[in-house]
Amino acid sequence: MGDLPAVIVSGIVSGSAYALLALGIVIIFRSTDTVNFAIGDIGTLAVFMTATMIAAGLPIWLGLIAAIITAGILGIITERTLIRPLGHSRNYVFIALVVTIGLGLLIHAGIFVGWGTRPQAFPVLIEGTVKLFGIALTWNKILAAGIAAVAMIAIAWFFKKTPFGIAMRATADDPVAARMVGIDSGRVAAIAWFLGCGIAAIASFFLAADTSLNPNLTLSPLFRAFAGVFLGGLTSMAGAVIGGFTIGVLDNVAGRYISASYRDTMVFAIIVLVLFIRPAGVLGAGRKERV
Amino acid sequence: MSPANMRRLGIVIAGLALAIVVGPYRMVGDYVQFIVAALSFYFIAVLSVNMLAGLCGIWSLGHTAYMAIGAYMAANLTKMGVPVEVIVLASIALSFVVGYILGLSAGRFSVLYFGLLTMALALAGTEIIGHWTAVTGGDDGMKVGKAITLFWPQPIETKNAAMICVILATLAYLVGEAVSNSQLGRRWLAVKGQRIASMSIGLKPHVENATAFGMSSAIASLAGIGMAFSMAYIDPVAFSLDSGVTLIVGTVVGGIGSTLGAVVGSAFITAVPELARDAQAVANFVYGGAMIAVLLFLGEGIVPAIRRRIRHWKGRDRVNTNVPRQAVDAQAMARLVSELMPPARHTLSLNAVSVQFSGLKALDDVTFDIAPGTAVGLIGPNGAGKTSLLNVLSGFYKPLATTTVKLGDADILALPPSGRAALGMGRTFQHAELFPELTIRQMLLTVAALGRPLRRANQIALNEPEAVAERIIGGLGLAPYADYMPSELPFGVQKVADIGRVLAIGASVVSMDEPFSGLDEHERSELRAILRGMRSAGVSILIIDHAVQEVLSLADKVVVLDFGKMLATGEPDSIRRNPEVMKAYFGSSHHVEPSPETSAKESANG
Amino acid sequence: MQMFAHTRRKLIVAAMAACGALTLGSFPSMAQQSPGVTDKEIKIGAWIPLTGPIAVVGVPQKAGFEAYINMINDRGGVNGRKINWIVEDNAYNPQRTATAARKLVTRDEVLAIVHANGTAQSLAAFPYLLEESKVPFFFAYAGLKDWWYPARPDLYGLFVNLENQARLLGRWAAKEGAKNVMVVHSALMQFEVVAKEVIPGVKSVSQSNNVELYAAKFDTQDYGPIAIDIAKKKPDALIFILAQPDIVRLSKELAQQSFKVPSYTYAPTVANSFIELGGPAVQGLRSMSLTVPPETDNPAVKEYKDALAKYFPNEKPDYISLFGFANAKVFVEGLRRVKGPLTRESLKAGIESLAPYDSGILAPVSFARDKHLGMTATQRVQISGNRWVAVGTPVDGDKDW
Amino acid sequence: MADTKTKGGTVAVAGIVHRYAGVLALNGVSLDVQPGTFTAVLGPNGAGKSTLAQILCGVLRPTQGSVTVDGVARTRRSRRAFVEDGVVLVPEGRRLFGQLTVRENLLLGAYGARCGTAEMHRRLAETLPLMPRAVQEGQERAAATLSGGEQQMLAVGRAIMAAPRTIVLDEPSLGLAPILIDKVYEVLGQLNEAGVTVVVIEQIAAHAMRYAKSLTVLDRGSIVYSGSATDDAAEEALKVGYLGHAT
Repeated sequence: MGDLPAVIVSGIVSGSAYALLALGIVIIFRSTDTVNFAIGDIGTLAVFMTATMIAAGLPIWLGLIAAIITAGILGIITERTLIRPLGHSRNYVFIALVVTIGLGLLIHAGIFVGWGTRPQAFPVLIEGTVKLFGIALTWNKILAAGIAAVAMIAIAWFFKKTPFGIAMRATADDPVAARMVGIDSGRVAAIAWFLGCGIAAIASFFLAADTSLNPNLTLSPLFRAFAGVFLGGLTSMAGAVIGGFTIGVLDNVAGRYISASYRDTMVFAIIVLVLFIRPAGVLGAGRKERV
Repeated sequence: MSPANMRRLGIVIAGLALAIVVGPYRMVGDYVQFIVAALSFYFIAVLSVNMLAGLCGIWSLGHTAYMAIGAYMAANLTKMGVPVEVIVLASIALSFVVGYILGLSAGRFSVLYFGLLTMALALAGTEIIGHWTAVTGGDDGMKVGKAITLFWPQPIETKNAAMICVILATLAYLVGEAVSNSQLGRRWLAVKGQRIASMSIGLKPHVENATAFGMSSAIASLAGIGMAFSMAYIDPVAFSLDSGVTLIVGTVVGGIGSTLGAVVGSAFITAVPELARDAQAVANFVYGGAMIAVLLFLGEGIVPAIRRRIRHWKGRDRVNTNVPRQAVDAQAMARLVSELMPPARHTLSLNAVSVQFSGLKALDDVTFDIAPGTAVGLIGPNGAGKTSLLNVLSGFYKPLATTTVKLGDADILALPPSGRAALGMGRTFQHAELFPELTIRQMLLTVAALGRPLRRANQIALNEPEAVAERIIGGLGLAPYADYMPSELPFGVQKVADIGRVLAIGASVVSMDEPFSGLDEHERSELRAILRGMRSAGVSILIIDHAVQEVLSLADKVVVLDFGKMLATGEPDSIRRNPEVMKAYFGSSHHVEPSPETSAKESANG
Repeated sequence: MQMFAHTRRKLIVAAMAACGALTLGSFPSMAQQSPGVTDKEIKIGAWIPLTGPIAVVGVPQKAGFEAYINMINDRGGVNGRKINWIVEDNAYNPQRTATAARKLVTRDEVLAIVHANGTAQSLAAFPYLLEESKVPFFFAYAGLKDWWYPARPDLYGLFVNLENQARLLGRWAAKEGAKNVMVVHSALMQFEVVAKEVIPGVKSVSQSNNVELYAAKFDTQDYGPIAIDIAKKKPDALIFILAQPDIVRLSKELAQQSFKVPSYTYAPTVANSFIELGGPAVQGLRSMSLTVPPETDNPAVKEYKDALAKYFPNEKPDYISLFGFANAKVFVEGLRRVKGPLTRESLKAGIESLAPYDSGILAPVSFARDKHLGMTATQRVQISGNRWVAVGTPVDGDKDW
Repeated sequence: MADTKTKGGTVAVAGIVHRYAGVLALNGVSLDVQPGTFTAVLGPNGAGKSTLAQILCGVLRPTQGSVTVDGVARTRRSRRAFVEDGVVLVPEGRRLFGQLTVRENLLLGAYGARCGTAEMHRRLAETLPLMPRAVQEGQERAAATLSGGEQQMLAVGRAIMAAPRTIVLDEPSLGLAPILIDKVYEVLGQLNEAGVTVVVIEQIAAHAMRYAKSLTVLDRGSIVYSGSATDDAAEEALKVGYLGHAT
């Protein structure tokens, strides 16, 4: 067990992708009651688009910013054209979920047509590795974790300190009251989708640099992100982030000490247990789900 | 033969004919056999998801797990020489039990959470399949032997397994039709539409959900059996989340709550990949696109949308306003009630009713009786605790331990909400809360069937659900509206139908939550007649209403609540003159320091 | 309700009518010598993963085979018949493969299945294909030992079976001095069966050598903890029985941990695109090639490059498409040698008459009545710079070299 | 933005008919609130009071009829436009953002009225002194942890942050002890004296009647009395509205 610190560090680093996706899921759910299953695909599509720009000569770090903005705009378009027209019928929450599943299928098909299914090599922002607790971590992963941390702090600041961020939290708390106070719900929804999908693009970007750019980039990270979301509770942003990192660590610890072929089993078992025993999430206290 | 039976016979004949066509006489090519087989087992699977979503409002993303139960049972039991018929029974039994247990918890969660939970279970299930190599062949899958049947000397060739699929699909179709047109399906729709109102007629929502989930799971396992025999090879991918999503696509596209919708949906999910074989991305484009388009533009799916259009086009969704509702007078009402229920025999006594929410007493020591056959009015300003009291009576709030509520000798508080109907307790709702997916007639039929034991125990002659429903429809003048959905009816009619529901369950002690709210003058006068009729037939009534004047004119006794305490109780006239009551409603300037304006007013009055 | 009952009956009638129409459509429309054969056309089929994690292999595999077929068709086909190779995407899924087999055999009525992909996948199709329908299956891009020993009536292969490759890898590692060999394999049966064959290979050099099998979930995304684990265990050599993308991910994680020992893997990995994706992390990786390198200067490879450039300009010349091209070439050669009317039986005889046949790309192939695996030799190769370079001479998987 | 301290706004509705899913909630209601007045709208539950409050403030759009703010037609405008016109609602049940802090709740009132950060903090400094101690001292507490009376005051404070010219309160006394109700009305009185038009919608007449100068009684969707709050006719109208005609 001597390498436990190393395994934990490595888990935290891989967990940053799950935490980012989880945060995106929660931001979107809180503001528009939509569990967005297409969030990873939107991020991946944006990275595919920017990969084309990078190949054409765009600097890589600008590529990251372009990916965030592209994904954010895709998010806004999705909310406007697919989610808002659903209105708020009785089964809205579930129908919106099914719509995003449909969107995921569409994006997949689109990437297939546009870029094929063969993985493409994707450049990293910084080459090289660094030693920590006796294990090596690539700068790419460290940077990913660092940018994830910065993004999360920025988002926390945005929601805590800016009037618009407070207005978004207010909308999540009580959308009707928010409207009564004069908060523009359409703008809140748009910004939430922009932020949610934008941070998903950060996750996709670094996942691609880590291995390769392919349409299934976020498939298994997304399930881990959902595990994190369930751990933290669907409505808690801090919970989602902590949940995402926790899953990253658990997954690594399980992979290292239990079995490399039972890792998914472990993750799904955690989801089922949490959903059954504590539907509000282990960390999610307070408000129940809005339905 | 009734039209329903004709239809069933038609389905059986069509199913058998199709089974023969795709059977061993080589009447069609292998490919057609296979498409028919795929269509059949997808139909079964979509039907199972569709039924659950349509009748219970429970969405399962994980029904593939039950398909897996059927499929792996087929693969393993066939190896041991077990005939198909036994496999079918065994997997129905196993899936029902597993589904029932999971279904029990459905009520604990919202639709969304339960959907996600079933998804997580399916993912975990795929993992179990992947690792339980001895039984499932692991991630690589396993070969399925040829089906052995009791009715055929040789094992059935893989390609002829289409026959098995068609027969299973026919069975599933019959079960699906039967459930949605029977008491069972109507009960599920009642629970789905109005959970609280369904408990007031004696239904236990968690049991209904569990039964539905169990049945749906059992049906899904049939799809797995069909799939196993016609594929001859099964592996976990067939039961992955992707497949679960495909079933949801089929359900959404075809339209929920419709057997025919399941046919359309399964045809869609079978045909798209077959037609799109040469263009790999097309299937996903069509799936995703169709799913979104249907949800955005049709909402309820193809078949229900078409039905609604037809109904609208034929004008069946609009009540003919030229036929005025025939008014109900008190005598006729009293006759109706006395035919349906015995007079109340026991006093409902509420003793020291106290309810506390996070330290605040919403009700404090409220004590009064409702003598058999009397009407008691409960009034008080907003926030006085009237709703809390009703919730204690209905079983949704747990009062403090000192509280007792008894009907005769029976301890009401010991019973769950659904147990109170059996004692003859009923309630009506402020917003009628009719079951949105049942017509008035269907609702009354359902409730009348649930009220059977109570009427039998009281030796009421009129007890056939159909007869009871007809009598109520006639007695309450609901005939022109009986075949409409609640949303298509004027609110006044809905409220009368809500009273019909209480009559159908056979309640003789009835709590009424704001019966007068939302009614116009004409409707109010009719409601007065109905209430007078009920009372003169011996029904005990608790009227909780803000329409103080109505309560005062109807009730034998009035209880006034204010800030959770009993402010006054007595006959209407004494209440009308009671200064405490005046103060509660209009305030009194005697105890608080008057503002300048009010002082001026007082001096002007003085 | 009455009305809907009526509608429903109508629908059922319509559905039955549609089935009837399909039935008629599925009867042969004109006289034929054999399924899939007309005067103008020969229909053959395959399933290949064109989507999913193995599409990396499937896409070039299809391109190579199809390039040769297109070239032949443009030259007028074989005996005046054009070849129509119908490829179904099976997404590396056994069940979809079973469906694809049915569709190819019954709707398309192919003469044979040629150059389909996947071991477990093809196994899923065997009951229907070989047992019930007796459709010959040539040159799967896969295969286990028991497919060939003894020979099965309708099954022919060019792919050096994976167990033999594994055994060769074990021997190779041990001969290069490894005492403790670790085999990292996907936790799927088809990988596990192969991985186990490394053991006799390693032991054939010295009984005292150790072999450890290490299972990881197929298509694992995060190999971080696994790499840490392996680095702690410090084996002398690593043998990867994994799919291409998994090897790339694991190698990157191992390189990150600065863990570098001789590493070996089997033929499906050998592709230039693999070097591109793997980058520095896969330098020095040893493997075995079923073909000559695509850089070889000989007429056969030149023909391949021309055809690929013409029909699949986006595909860069690479091992996998070259192997596909060679398979098509061997198959067409067998087809040419058919005597008399073209039937499934005469086609098998044509293939069996190739003894030996030199394609200029593969080691010489030879079939016989009781020898249905046409090739057993492989060329050892190693990544050096941006290409695979040959190591030593071809070795035969059936023998210890 | 108009100077709120000197000029009260007016809001008027005419011929309002409103239906919820076919149920008539308001039937031909017309009401003209004069600038700077203190108006009470009273009536039993189900009379349509809340519906009227929401229509006055643009939260609901009436099925029929017109709404004017300061004499300008506003019937089809969004809720936001009403807030910008200075028409602010304190909704029934307060509807605070319970998970947000007291301070954030207050700030949101100003945010909804589109004001800049500096102005927001200036208003905060002005509004806080009107608030009870728990609100002043517990600015970082979650609003949900306040007591009922403090919450109601906070809801009023949130409305004041929007610099209202007309403030509409829907049952501000609901669930409060009489002493706390007085506190709320005291602040409303101060606001009114500062020129803000106040409309209180109440079921319990007691407190409203002490402050209101004009009174409207609503029963079953129609206005049964409209005029001075201090007439005998007003008292009679109230009794009839609540208890029915004395027999």
